[in-house]
Amino acid sequence: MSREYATNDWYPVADAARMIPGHGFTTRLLGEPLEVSGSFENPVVTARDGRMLPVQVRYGHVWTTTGSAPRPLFDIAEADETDRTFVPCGAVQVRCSPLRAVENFLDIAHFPFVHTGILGEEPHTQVAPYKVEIREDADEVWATQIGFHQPQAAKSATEAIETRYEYRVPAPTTAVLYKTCPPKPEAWDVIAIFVQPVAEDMCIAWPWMALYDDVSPYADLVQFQQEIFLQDRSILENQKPTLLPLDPRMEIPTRCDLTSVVYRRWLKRKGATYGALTTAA
Amino acid sequence: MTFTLYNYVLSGNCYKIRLMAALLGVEYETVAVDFYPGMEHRSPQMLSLNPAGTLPVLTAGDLVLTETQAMLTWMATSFDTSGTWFPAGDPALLGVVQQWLGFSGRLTQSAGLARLHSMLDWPVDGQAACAAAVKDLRILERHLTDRVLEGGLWIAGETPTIADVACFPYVALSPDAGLEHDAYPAIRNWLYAIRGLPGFVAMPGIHYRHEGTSGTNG
Amino acid sequence: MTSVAVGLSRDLAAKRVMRAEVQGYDIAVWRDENGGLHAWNNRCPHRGMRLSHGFVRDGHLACLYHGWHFRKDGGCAYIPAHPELEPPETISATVFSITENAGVIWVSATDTAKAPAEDGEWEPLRSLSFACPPEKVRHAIENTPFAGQLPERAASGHLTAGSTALLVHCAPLGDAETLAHLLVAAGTSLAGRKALSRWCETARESAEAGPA
Amino acid sequence: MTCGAILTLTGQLSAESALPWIHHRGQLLNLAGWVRREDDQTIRMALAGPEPLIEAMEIACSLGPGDVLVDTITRARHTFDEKPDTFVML
Repeated sequence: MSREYATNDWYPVADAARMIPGHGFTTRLLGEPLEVSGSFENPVVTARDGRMLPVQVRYGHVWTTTGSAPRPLFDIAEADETDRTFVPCGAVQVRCSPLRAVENFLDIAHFPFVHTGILGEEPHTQVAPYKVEIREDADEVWATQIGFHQPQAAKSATEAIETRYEYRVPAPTTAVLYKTCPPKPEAWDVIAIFVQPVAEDMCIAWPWMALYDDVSPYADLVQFQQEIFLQDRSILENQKPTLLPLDPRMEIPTRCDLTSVVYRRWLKRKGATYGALTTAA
Repeated sequence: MTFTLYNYVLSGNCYKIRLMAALLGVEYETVAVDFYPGMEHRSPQMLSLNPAGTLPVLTAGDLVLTETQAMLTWMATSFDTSGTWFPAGDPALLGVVQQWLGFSGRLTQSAGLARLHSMLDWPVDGQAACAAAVKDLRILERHLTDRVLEGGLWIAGETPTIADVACFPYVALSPDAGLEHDAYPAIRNWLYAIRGLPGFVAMPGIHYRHEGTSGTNG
Repeated sequence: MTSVAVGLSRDLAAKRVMRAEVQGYDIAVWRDENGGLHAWNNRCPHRGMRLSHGFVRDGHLACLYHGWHFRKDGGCAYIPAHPELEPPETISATVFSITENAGVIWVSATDTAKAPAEDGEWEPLRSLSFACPPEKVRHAIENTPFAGQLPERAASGHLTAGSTALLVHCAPLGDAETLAHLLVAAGTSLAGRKALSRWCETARESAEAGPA
Repeated sequence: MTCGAILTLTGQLSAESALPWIHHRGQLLNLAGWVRREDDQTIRMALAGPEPLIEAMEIACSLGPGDVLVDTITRARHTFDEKPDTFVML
């Protein structure tokens, strides 16, 4: 593992709108405790040694970094489109590597078995070929031209549709999904998972959405996403080994696992190995 | 529509009502309540409906129910034409059913809290909740083992009752808190039997059996 | 003795899967529709998901994550994401040796599984978990009076207390737990079985109460 | 004649683990053909087998063992004069 690479990324540590002055709390990042306090306008994150860490509020969350030369936080342009509904979905703790949480988010072949009746259903299990690339200019992984039969692609969906997907990995612990928006076919819904690496084998996932849906009640939108993520949680806690293997010797990836493999290759190339197993498992 | 459920999708107690309705084949309406992160169950609107600030809440006309066990009793007596889910005519059996309905409330406070702590970092003593959950799992395993020795399977009598529905969710979800079922064979077989009941619905953390090719339970 | 008791035959019906630990290995134990038993490394070779969370369909054990199906010999039979592909026989779950005798299931991760020969007729009582190592379980069981008298160990290994006979097989579960599989002499009454079940709970109290 | 594919890997491939790793993967996927090292930066293999398994080979090799770094992987058609029945390291 390399902690060093990881220290220079930004991570979510709080839901910005739920910061209450006078009610600070403790959390952990990359194995170290942090104190989060202050308010939405002025959040404060303090390291164990008393050092005040850099802070920014983006995508509904408070972000911080512990490194001395942080890379800029990635941009999600849709976050500035004011006609979207922005839905932070809280924080869910998972006993798994932060990288496994991201990898699972990039996977479609599990939909019929884990998200039965919502994101997939038998016999529609076939995964058609799609494209995955590392975009060198942006240093991001992109998977495009993905299509999948979905019984209920979104809260706003009224019938099963052939959903189109694009995945983007702008940082090792973030995945962004651009997905067919049932009520507005010319636009994409944006669903992201921001992962706070608590330790190499423990993470907190902060799902966040930027949707076009002016029909569904807000609570329905939150619960739709929570239902899906919590279906994944029991899978994530039962994958072995706990860390994400960068050598696939013990696994058998096929074409439908291409995003997973390119993601791992990208991590390996960058040395972004916090939460990864770098020796042959 | 027969009733309205104020619902939170990750709540084991709300799931009891969804499961019971599915098993009875009853249609109903839901109102999503943003329990987490929104804490909407403590909103003035929800508190005026249920001053205890808990979920679920069930309304049917002027009737407002806020205790899960009361809801299950009301549903079974209102919609179960077979009369088996709430065996009102058999005092001894009914006593056992009520006994385990009471126990299901303990499970909410033990395995339910342990799960909230592990999953959502709920501010409770996670270790104490886990220890209490182990104690409760052992109590249920003991009872279900006795039932197996008697040639039975369900918590009370020869058919499933609302006591099975009431105890099912937080036991089935205990692995969410790291409390696996490896050491509890009677519990495992009972959970599996409930997952095989006609009309069964899943929730996050509790999967369909997938044994038939139609995907869910077919 | 390299075989480990993982459960009572009664408690694993056809088409059921359970998890066990044998000699440090995490194992998925399942029974097919014909009653045949299978013990595999508890890890789908595709992406490492525990197979004990899977389901039995069409005589196969399938992984819950992506639905890969594995035949009784461990070979991969079907990959749902590539329905047209006939998977090669080289893609396989790792298979261990399993057997059952006298109502108990035995697995070995290193050898051919063997069940001990048992004297007499035995019927399943229950599997009971103890939050302490096997030695403490055995000690507590031998030192907890049943119906007023201490159990005695018969030459063939089972315990007797008066007219009651009990067979106990202990196996570690994790670092700090023991799963004890208990059987009673055939013909023991229901009241007798329940009394023995209470007695082993009392033994557990005493096993867990002692110093760690 | 049997149709198959030639895969050419380039990158930091000098590690001794590279060829045995690829050989193991080829056997795991029940592919036939051969693999050989061209130089420290190039490994080439010829594969015969079902298309999804050749794709699986390509995907696994793009990640490879921990101590190699694959930069590019290219694929060309290949015709075996005789159908190979094993996968060999040349």
